Amino acid sequence: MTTIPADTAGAHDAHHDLPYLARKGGWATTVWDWMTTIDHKKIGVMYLFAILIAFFVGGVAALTVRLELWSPVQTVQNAAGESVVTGREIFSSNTGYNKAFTLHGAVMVFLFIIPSIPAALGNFVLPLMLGAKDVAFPRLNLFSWYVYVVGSLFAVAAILLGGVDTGWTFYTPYSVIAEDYHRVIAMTLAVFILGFSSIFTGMNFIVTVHKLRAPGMGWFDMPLFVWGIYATSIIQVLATPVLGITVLLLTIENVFKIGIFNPAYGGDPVLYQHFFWFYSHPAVYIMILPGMAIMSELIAVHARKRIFGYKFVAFSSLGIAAISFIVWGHHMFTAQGELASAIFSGLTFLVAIPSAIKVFNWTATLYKGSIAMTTPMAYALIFMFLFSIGGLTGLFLGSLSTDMHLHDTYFVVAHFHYVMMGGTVMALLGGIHHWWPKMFGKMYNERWALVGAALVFVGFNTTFFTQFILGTKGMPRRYATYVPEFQSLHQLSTIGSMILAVGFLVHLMVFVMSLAGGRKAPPNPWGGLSMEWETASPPIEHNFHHEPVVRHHPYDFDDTVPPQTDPAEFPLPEPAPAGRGH
Amino acid sequence: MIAQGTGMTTLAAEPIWNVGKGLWFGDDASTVAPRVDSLFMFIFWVSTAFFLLIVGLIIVFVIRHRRLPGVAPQRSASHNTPLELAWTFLPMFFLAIMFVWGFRDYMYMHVAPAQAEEINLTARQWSWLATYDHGGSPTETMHLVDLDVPIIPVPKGRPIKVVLHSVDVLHAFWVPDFRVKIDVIPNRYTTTWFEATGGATQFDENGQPLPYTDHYLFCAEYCGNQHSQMAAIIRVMDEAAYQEAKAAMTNIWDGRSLEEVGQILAQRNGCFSCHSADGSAGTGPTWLGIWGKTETVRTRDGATETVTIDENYVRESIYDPGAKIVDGFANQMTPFTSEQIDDQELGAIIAYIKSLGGGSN
Amino acid sequence: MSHAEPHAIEFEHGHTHHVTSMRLLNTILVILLIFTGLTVAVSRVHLGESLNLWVAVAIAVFKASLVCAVFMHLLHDKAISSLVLFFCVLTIGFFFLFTLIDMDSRHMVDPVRAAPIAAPTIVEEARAEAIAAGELDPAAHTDESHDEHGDAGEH
Amino acid sequence: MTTIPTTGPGAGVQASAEPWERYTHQPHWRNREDEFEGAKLGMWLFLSTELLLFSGFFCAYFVLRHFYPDAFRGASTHFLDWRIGAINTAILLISSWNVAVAVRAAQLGQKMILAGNIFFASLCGVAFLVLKLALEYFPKIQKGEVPGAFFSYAGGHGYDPSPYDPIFLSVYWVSTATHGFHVLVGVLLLWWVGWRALKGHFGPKHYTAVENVGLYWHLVDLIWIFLFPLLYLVP
Repeated sequence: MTTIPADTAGAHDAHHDLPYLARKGGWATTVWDWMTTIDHKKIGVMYLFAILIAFFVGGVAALTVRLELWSPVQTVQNAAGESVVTGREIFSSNTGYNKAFTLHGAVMVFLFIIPSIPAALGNFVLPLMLGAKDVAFPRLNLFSWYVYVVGSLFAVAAILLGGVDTGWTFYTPYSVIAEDYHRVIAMTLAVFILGFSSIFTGMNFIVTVHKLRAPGMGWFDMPLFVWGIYATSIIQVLATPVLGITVLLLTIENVFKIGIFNPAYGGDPVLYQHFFWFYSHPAVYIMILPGMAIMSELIAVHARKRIFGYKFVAFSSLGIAAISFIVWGHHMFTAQGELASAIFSGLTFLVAIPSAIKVFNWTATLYKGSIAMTTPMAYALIFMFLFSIGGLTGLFLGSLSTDMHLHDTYFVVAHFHYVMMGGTVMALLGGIHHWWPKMFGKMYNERWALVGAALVFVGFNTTFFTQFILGTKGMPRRYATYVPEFQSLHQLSTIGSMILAVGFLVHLMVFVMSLAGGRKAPPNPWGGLSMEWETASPPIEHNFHHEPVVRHHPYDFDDTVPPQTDPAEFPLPEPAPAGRGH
Repeated sequence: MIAQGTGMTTLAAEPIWNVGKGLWFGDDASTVAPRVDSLFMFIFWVSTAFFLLIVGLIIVFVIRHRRLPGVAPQRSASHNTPLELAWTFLPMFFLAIMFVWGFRDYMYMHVAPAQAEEINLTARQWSWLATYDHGGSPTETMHLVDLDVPIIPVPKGRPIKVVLHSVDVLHAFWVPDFRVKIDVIPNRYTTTWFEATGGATQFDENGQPLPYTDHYLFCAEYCGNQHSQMAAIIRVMDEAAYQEAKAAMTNIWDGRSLEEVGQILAQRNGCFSCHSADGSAGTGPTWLGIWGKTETVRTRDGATETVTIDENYVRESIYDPGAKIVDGFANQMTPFTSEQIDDQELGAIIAYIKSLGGGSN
Repeated sequence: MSHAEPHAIEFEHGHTHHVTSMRLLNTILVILLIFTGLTVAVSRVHLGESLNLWVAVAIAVFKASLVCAVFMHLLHDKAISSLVLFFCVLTIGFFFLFTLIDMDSRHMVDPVRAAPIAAPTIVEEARAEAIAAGELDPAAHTDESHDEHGDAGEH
Repeated sequence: MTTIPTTGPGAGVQASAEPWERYTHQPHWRNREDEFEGAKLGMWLFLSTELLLFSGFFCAYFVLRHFYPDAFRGASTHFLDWRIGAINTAILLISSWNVAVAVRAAQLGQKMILAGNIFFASLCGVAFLVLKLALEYFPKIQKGEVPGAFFSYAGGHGYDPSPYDPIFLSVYWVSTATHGFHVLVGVLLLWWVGWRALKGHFGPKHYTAVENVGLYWHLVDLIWIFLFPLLYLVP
């Protein structure tokens, strides 16, 4: 393949050698520059701020939900013999609670987790890792950010109009017979629009990976982060359109009162569930695969060890992506026919295999490593702990007879929080700390970040492990009130959520302190080998002064001095005895 | 609140992996429950073993191979194909066991024995209406949290097939103590079955053993505003008591006044999940003192009218609730058909509402 | 314009792009039109509920493959384009297959679970309501007053 | 997607040359071939999302037809005129051929043949929409042959509408309306390409937009190839 030297564009590019964060003039000019930028790094940073705002909104809703569940509702007779409702904490009716959990679910899923790692960190890191100047379609990239913003505005509109109480799954017929259907329409349109943002990002990354790898970078020279994001993008492109048509049909059902899903007009409500989960199960992997992708980077760099079984890890990403399309029915074991349930249950167990492969390989990578207890490494370990629980509890839900008991209980709630939050959010936090010096050119306070990580770990387990027990003992999900037997476990869970919130606030403080007065970051603080560490921190506008050429494997820690580091800080092992190289 | 049970039923030859079951499960009160629990505990111990293995290795590695300044890491193999193939295929063995075991018990849950007695269960927002083979429905209720819920008697030691149907949105039938769950769908029937064993003995407030055991029936599929109040009690009793309870349902008109029958019917049809009889606020207007009141209502085309709450209005509001909605309330009620509440029953309900007092009439 | 039929053009640095011949394009168009006629003709013949459907789908798949292969250049394109289409179709296949398996197997264990039971009476009710509210005038919507193509597709 | 740079290495070509001869590539690509292939891969990915979007309609169609075969047969024969569908199929097939010829013309540098075929194809698209609106949508709305609760067709000519008819009409309306929207977008894209073709933007060295808009137009055709027999020809 022919390559054109990086300086083709000529001398007028000199200002592109400045850090991408450099201001372009006055306040207004800078804002305009950011709003119209097609630089993948700036778009990544804009996504990062957008998803953090969404996380805050969703988090507040979650805390509200937990506070409401501090006590069951009880009516007692007061002295005058009247019935009095006691124990209601926040909401005067169930509807308030129902809206809060719907808001929490919808915001966290559609506005936060799905765009979080691919759109924010992926946008920033992926082209750098490939040695590319930008993503394949930079303008489409900016457009997808605006699509995200417009979609979010629809969601905000739905909230401001009074909120939606359908649950984030919008199950028919409840979502098509509600009297407040105009808000449901606003919310489903938001999901529809956000889907396009997701599709565009996915398309962009696939083409970038195919066409913009640095010269000399074969498929198996790519960092595993790129493999993970690539697999994610495939799912985004192939699954999201079905969500699009689902919510579009839902909107049409609400507006024109037609009958595809609504049984009152001859439709089939279970058909809606097939449509919905055909997207939303793969979407689970849109959420977790990027987390796994980050994990491989964190483990390898902070343990200074080549990822054990690189190809197994790479192919397991594709394997997960492929299998994710044919297991959606395990969300419907209580609703669908026996034959379909049996098929889906069998296929569901298959998806456990590639996930297990990844965990085993990460564990093996730690062997004989040089493990630094940095915050990214701490989050990698937290991820392995929590994701293992999340993954293993999936077995209870994939198995038909146990799922009949556990379906739609707090066991499910705990399971997917262990995967989504214990997996994806922990990986995201680790990834943000890992690339923070690269993104903003500042170091953060390691000690306080570790305190935050410890609080998050303790708070998370307190919040969600109790919910496994609540579920098996008989607590259904989405209950505003509950029988008093469950109160103590619910209270424990609520206390945990408070600890969790404090942990996140500590992290927020660490980030703000870093931006305000952090030590200037070296180009390669962790001794990483992938290409993003070869450029400055923060990177220059065009990423690299000269088009980089691949000279070593991204995980070849045994034989490569990390670029731009002091060799004394990252000593290499003894040279391999002759004939024993890899 | 259901009386607390004590102790576990003694089961012959518990499998070894059932150790620790008490942490996870409450009572088991059906023939399928021990099967589900047994698989659950099997998966639990297999998972725990894998989990401890991984976490143990991680802890050992993190301590032994921690980074020391100036110390170079050791070399190690970049891959080991036999090892990787082993941990790819070894888990499949356990997964296959779980799948087959789960599928076997799932089919057991779904194929009702031919001699099973059928109970029809109709779900609506937000109540359960059980109809027995003789056409009767439960009349007894129990106060649960903030609502009176029906008590559905079932016999001990005999299979019961439940045929479920919803008149509005999705619901799910779940009896945690039976480990039985099935979705209730508006456009088709679903079925499940159980054979109640009763589980541990329950006691009344004075510590006396009860002749029956009570088990929660929850709606497990989110169905709207009062999803969490959509509950019932399944009461497991011996055959004689069951037959007696069934017989008591047959003619609710015998020996009862019109108002009393109306109250039973209102309870049965789930009216009280939205309309209180004591003046407290709900999804719908309270019935206390409503009779004869003049209310401002919204008609379907958005106009505002005033109506007097009389027989005509009540009748219309049962068969076509959306026609005139009292101001300040949402149109959330699913209409009843004249098969669900016939003229005679309507008269009883009207009599009951009248009896709750109000202005004129 | 030359009458020579080039099979390829040079795009850049030795990369050539295939040029489809006019003869092939014309042939494909004719085949497509013929098969459109054929699918209409077949639908006139009653082969039974599912067979008619399968034949119609098969003809449509054949026509679609021609469009993809020639008009959309998959025949001479890089393999990746065909691969994208292949995975897309595969995904759709799984979507249809499993959904239809569920829809057509509910009755297997218990026949009572089979068919949709709720006749869409609400359509009738909604119409009655709309008529009562004066939004609809059923008399104005019969073929007696609008007679353009009411019998168009009959038999 | 693409711009014509006024500076850079491509500017060295003589001033009389057509814009396509001066085109190089956007700065983040390594060469024109990569850019062309990348754009086409992106387009194919987008097309696959479109196919998946429409697959929802087809899935709903198969499921509902499985539930209500008689209603589908009755409603299809009574409410839809296969002749309009067949004419529209032919129109789209011919326009697809035009677009394929246009790509060929772009490759061979035949500017007027390129523009002519593009505009003819867009006219076909307009004809498709006009036929659809004038002969199907408007009369149907007038007669109340609309889906769901607004269905108010009271029958005639010996046809007694069944309560299941609106289900077929639901599928018909949502799928053809979505398809019609795609035709509309396609027509606008064809105009954009035709206008740029007239300005000389496309030739053997640069015809990315012709190729990609062409692919999109073929996809619109492809979907109609399936919609026509399934909706209009239920025996």
